[in-house]
Amino acid sequence: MIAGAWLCLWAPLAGTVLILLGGTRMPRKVAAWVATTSVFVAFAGALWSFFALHANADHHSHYSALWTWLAAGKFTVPFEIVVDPLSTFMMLIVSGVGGLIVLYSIGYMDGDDEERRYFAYIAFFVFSMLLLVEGGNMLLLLVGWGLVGLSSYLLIGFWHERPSAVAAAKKAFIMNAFGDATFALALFVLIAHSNSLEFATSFATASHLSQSTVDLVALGLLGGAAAKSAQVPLHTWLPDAMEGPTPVSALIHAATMVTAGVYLIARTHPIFEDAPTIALVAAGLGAITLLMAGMIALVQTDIKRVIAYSTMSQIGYMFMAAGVGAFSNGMFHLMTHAFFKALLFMAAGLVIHAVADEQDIRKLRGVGALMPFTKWAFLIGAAALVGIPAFSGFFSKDPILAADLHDHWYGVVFWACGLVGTFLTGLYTFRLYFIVFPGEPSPFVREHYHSHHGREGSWTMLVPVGVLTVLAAVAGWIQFQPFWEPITHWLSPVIPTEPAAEATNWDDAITSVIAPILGIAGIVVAWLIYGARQRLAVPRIAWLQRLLEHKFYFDEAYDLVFYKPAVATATLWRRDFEEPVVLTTGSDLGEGTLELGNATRRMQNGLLRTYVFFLGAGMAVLAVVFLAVR
Amino acid sequence: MNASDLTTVLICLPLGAALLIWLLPLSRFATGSLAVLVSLVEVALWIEQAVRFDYGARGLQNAQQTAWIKDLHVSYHVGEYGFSLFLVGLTVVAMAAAVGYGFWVGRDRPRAYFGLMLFLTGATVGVFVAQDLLLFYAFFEAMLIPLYVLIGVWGGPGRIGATLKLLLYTMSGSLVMLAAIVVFGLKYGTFDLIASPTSPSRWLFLGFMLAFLIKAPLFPFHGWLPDSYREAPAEVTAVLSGVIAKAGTYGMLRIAITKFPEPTSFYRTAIMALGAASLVYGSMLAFRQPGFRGVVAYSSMAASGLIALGLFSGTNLGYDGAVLQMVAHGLVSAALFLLAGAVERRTTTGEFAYLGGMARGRPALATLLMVTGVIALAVPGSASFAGEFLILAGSYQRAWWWAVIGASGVVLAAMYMLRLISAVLHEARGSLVRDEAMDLRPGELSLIVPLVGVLLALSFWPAGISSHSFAGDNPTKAVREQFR
Amino acid sequence: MLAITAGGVVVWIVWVAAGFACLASGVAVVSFTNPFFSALALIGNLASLAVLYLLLSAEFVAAAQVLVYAGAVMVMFLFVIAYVGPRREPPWAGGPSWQTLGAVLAAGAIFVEIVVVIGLKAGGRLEKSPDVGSVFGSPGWIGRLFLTDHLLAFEITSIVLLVAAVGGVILGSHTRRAVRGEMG
Amino acid sequence: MIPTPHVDWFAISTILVLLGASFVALLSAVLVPRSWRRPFASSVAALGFAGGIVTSIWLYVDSPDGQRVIASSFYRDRWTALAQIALCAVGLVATLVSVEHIPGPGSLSDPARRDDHIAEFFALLLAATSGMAFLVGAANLMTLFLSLEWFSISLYIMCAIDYDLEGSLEAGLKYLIIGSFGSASLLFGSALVYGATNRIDYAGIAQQVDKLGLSHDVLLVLGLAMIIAGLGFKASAAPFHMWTPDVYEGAPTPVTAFMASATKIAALFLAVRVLNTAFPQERYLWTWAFAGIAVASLAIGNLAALTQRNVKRMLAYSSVAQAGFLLIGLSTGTPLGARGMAFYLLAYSAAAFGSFAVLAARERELGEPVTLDNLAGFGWERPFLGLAMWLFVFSFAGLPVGGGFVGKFYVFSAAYEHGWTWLVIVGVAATLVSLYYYLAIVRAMYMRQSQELRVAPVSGGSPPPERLLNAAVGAALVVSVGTLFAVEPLITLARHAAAALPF
Amino acid sequence: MLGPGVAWYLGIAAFLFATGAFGVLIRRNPLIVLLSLEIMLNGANLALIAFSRHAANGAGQIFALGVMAVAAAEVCVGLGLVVAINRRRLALDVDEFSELRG
Repeated sequence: MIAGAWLCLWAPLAGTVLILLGGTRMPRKVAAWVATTSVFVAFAGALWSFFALHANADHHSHYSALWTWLAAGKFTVPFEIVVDPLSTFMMLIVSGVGGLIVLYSIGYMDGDDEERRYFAYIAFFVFSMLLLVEGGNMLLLLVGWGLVGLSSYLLIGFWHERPSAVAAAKKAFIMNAFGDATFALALFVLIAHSNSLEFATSFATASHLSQSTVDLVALGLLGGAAAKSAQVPLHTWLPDAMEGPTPVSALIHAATMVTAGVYLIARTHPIFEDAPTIALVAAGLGAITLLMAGMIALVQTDIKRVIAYSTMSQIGYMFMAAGVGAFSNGMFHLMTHAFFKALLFMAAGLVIHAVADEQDIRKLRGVGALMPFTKWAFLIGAAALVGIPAFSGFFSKDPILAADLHDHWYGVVFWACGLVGTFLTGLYTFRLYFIVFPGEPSPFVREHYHSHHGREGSWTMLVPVGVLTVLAAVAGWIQFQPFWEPITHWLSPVIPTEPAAEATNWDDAITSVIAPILGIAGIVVAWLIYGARQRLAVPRIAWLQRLLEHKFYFDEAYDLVFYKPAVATATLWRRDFEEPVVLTTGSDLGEGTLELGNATRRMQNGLLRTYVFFLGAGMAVLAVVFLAVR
Repeated sequence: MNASDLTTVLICLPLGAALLIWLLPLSRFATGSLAVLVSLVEVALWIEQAVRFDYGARGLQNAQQTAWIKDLHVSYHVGEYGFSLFLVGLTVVAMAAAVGYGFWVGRDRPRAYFGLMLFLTGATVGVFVAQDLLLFYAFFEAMLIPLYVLIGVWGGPGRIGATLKLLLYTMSGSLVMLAAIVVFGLKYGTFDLIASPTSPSRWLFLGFMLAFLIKAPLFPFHGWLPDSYREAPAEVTAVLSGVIAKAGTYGMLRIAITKFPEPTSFYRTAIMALGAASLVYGSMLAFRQPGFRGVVAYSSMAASGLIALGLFSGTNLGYDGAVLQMVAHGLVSAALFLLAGAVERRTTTGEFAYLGGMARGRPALATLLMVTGVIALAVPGSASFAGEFLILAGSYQRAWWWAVIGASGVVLAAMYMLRLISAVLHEARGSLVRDEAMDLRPGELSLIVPLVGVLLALSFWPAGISSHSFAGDNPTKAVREQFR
Repeated sequence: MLAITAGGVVVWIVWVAAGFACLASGVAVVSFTNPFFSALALIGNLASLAVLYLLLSAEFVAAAQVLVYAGAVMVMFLFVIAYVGPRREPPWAGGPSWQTLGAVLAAGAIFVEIVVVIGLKAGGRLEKSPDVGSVFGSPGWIGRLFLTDHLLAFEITSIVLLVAAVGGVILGSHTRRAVRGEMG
Repeated sequence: MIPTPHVDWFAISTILVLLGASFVALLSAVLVPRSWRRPFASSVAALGFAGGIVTSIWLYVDSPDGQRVIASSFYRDRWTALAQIALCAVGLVATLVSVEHIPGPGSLSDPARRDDHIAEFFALLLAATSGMAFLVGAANLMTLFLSLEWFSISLYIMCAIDYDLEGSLEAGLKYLIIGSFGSASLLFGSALVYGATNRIDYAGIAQQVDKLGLSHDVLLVLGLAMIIAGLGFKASAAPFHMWTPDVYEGAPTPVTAFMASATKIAALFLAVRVLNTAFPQERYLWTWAFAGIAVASLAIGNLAALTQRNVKRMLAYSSVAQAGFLLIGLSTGTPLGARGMAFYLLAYSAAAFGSFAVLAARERELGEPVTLDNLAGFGWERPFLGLAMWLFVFSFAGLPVGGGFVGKFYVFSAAYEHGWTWLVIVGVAATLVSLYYYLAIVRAMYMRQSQELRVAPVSGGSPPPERLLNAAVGAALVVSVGTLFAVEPLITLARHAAAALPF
Repeated sequence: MLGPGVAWYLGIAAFLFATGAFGVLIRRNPLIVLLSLEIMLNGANLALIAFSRHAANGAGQIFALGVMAVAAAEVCVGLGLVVAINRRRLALDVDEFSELRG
């Protein structure tokens, strides 16, 4: 199994290197296929290690180190990977969905003159993501963590002539850098106390630490998780990240990277269990995020941004789950979400690709008439997202709410938030659907729509969409609490659900009744407002609208609190300290000395008698002194 | 020839070659290729040494000692420890790249130019292997002589002022050090770094530190830095920030900390504060610099601050991280300045206002600058990340706030480095970026790619340095034993 | 002892006369406006000094003083002054005023110091000098010294004079040369 | 029958050789036809100096334990011999330079008359050197004074040898008058010392002071003060230095080079001997006095040099500053200080001579005084001379390319060993200041393009071939750089030489 | 010895020396400056001879004779210079010689 895992890790990197070395000599198509194959090879490796691990269920985590990556005195960090249910689970999702999306991008990126670079990046991303999930100790986890941030930066800014894209990329990277920093600080604490970053030892140490210390560690980790998963208050980068190519949004900012935060919490759950307060903070953040994102999504007019906000809110659900200790539920939702959110993005991508890269939903009206396949795929994805029974979202979202319900009073609050979120989900998702797909195509669409040889897109694009459609529809049936829970069982050795989060049948039942109803209610409202014949007008609440359009003024706040002051300080230091003080002090001293020199030279006035005078005077003084001190 | 002779050869070969080049009336091409050859031989010799080196053993290796001034117990005493070996490696590699660059660019007055570059190589190697205070000082000063002329003759328009600043600043530090050396040597009856005992004198400690603080440089002793880095020819700046500046931090480790344990602990907080200040201040100013070189210049000041932070944290992690960071940052800034030179040659400017959009159609430049840049901002997984991580982990063990400040430095690094990258490569094409401005030529690639290659290799195996710098990888113990 | 011999009185009178002449002529040399007169005053000065030397029982030196100095050197002086032509120059003129003041101070300081020192000393051993035989200071005695104890000094003196002569020849030798533009 | 003292001819052989050569050269002025005078006289001088070197080396080897000879008025010991070696070497290179550079550029209207006084010049050069060679061995105040005048008078004349140039005349006149004033004070000081102790020989003075308990006796102390003034004048140390820049600037450059190096050697070797031999009881006084004088020289010399444009003058001031460094060694009054100073003198005199020689070359090329402005591009036009100048000034500055580095290190060590850390600090600060103008010279030579020259070289770009001058500069360069490496042997020489002194 | 003690002679010597120095300091005519130097030397000579008398040894007198020779030499060179100056039609005024300064 280890071999499989290593294969899974190295294959994408090999792809990257190959493309880099090939450079411009390598034809674009070849580069594309190299990347795709490499990722599918990774998927094969993932499957291999999955089945191997499945075969011997006796002990569940296998570590394998190749060399000592970093060492200082007693503190050593091997370059090692871990193969256990959790990592294999993630490996499958990452490489599987990743493979599909890379395949999809072959068609999507076709014709872009920097195609090679794109595929190199994306293969590199898959490598980093796999390193993240396979990393056998905290530091390698952090390394993968940072590298996915890097590749996300690279891919967001892929169209580097667009200032907005570059800005978005920088924003994403810097926010994640902040996350990395807090993450690292958490690690420093662990090193200071255990001089090791092995998972086991770290967790063992954490349990012995003082409450405040372990809280600190957990907080650091949470900071990293929140930044990576775009949770409030570190979420503002995600919507902007939509500047990147759509497959990138699908892969990185929907399916895999952004969910890494959930993985991190799950992976380091012993620490969070030792720091219950912080765990609750995580859940709370999730709750706030899912509401906030849902509301903001309501007023977005960019098709991708709507989906991006929905991603935020879905990850909010996962955080809630992880926060209260229902880790496996969180992971399950992570999986289904990966399917249907990727699906949604790629469907949207089909539309965008077909309609001259237009993303404004108000222009895209009635595109469904021209793209039925896309329409249906999107519809199914939307249904799964909203959690219509029998669709995957239904099976994965409701248990999270149920798990909340059985917790203390705040559990009920979370539960309520989750339900409201479901309503919002229905509302914004189908607002999007009703605006874009049904009805007569708008003149803009008619004008700009161009089909790909009479099809809605090249087969490389359609096939992945099809596959994901199927998955989005049926993948949920894998696990149906409380009746059958293979995933929970599979993961339980690594991330056992906390007893507090064990949902009773009653919880499941009531949630499973209420949540779909609310979701459908949302859909209905959406239909009433945005449907073909609009029965309801959009409620006009000016302040609320402004609030939502400004996304609760987070960007403005950051600009005001961090960016502007930083720039101001830097400028101030430069203008008022560096240049006048540091850079000139030396030369000022020099000037002074030179003046002294001139004064000395004036003494040398060329008059012989002056010289003699100095000689005589010197002698006299010397004599006086001698006679005085003799 | 045994490894001990190699140490001397590493010093004398370039000096001799310099003399030869000055004397022989060779053609431009012959001169250049001879210089390149010599610097490559240096690299080869170093590899030979690195292979033979016993990383587990305690004490000095490849040592040689001959009397120089008997009646004051001064001797020509050279030798290597793990960390000095790596710094020597850094020197020869970076110098080779720099010499190659000079050859590629075709500097005028080749004989003088290459002679001085080789002289600089020898002197710098000498600094890292000298085991006698006066010898150390001699090499420490000898580095300045070629630098002065290299910058003053082949530098930019403001070179005169820059060289003057450079010399007067650094000399004011090192002359104080000379006084300290005299006092130290006569007080303890020997100038030998191994034989001499530790000293409790705080004044002497400060005397030494001043020189190193200016050389590194640390805030607020960096007045010379911006001008010199801006005016010097690209490859000289590369060496200056990549290698020469490391002499300062090396001195802190080899002399200040080792020979003055009590003063070190007394002034620890103060100097760590300086380090932190340099880190934050340098990063902030780098963030507002209008040009390529300005950013890298202040960023290397920040790096020096970080290294000082690690060294004076006095922890295993700190020491190892500091050494690793010295090497990594040396290579990074060398590569970055060479790239800056490449950009300047194509656009006649380093000002961001006129740059931009160079990535389009220049894949090699884009890739190399991007890779170096992200390594420079210590993206996790890179060698410089490993160094920073160790340093901050070490300084956390001293007190948590050091680590916090350091971490903030990491974020700032991301800010200014990304600003640089996108200002040069991305967004709309700058007014001075012409279409015919070419991608990196093979000549330049053959210089920069090796540097980046070494960096990537280090990124895959930072332990190669961090765990081989000190005997038994126990820095604190080694320092306590004064590397005996 | 109070017994003052006639010789003592004579010596005293001579000393006072010579000393006064000496001082006066010295001052005169410095303060005459005309170098010619200064030179003459110097001759007087040298003569009076010769007298003092005699009183100090240094006959040979006194003789040499008169011959070498008053004879040779001063003649040379007068020749040059005649050659150059006497130019009048008021002693106190020229130069920054502080300079004159400084001059007075410096010279005064030297003088005072020496006198003070001698005064201090006079309290000690200086006022009583041993008696010396009549041979003391006689030419023969000097010559013997020159050939024994101070042989080397004697030789050097001649070399110094030779060098000076060469110098005089080089500098004074009258060659017609076009005066050329300044340098330096 | 007069019992003449036994004369140890070997002890004064160097002096005699030089004098002999001097006389031959002098005779050649009248016996040898003009066209042959220059080659003849110069080769005589060269031979004389070479002979002097040989004899003085021999003397060094042959007199391990010092004694006084010839009616105990001359020291035959290694201190004398070492100084004589150095002096003769300087004389030799001075000869080489003078062959092509006396008379200086612009001094003569018609080249036909260039050889007028050349023979006399070499005679004087030899005479001056032999006077110095005597001075360093003088054993009593009389021989001291006489030999001092001996070489001073020669120097007065040599300064004024280009008497068609007002500068040269002015230099001669100033040097003569101030010099006479200085030696007059030295003389009066000697008189006072003689009066205090009834003796004029150094050793005797010390004995008397011991015997009669005269330490801190007023006459003695006053005499000492005046003698120190006289010596300080010769070593051109502040505040007795005022003549130095003017005379150095006005004098023909080869003479300047000779004075800058030889006079310092003579004066300082003498000073060390006389102070330690005759006034050991007053050590407290004169150590502090010289410490003060050293500080003054460092301050004034360096500061005044900072803003000079005229390079010759700048180097003159730098020699004042260097005197300050040398006096640090002297002022400690310890063996370490003495040998440190001796070593530093070797390095210094090489660099000083060399730098002035290079200036001579440039002056001739330009036909006008060398300034920082018209030095532009020199380093590239005359690579060898440029490199040499570069190394000389960096050696002055104490950078590790010449013996100046080790010399400074030595005198600082001596100062610290004497317990004067403050003096080390002062020296360090002075070095820093000095750096500014030394760098200015290098900057002018290399970093300014010759297009910036205000005046184009008279000799149309292609400089005259100056093999002898190059040889001299080369020799100076070898010594200047060699002293950085061959410290041990030289210090051993110096130590043995200093062993002759009563410490 | 007859007459006043050595101290009185020394007084005169000191006065001469100081007077000479004073002359050198204030006079501008090189000839008179040279004369003043002569006076200084004579002052020293007187001191030497007085001390020689006091010490009853001849060193002082020999010294004095040497000094006379030296004085003659200096005068010789000095006058040579004066002549040369005069031949250059330059003013016989030491203050005029301030080309070299600064």
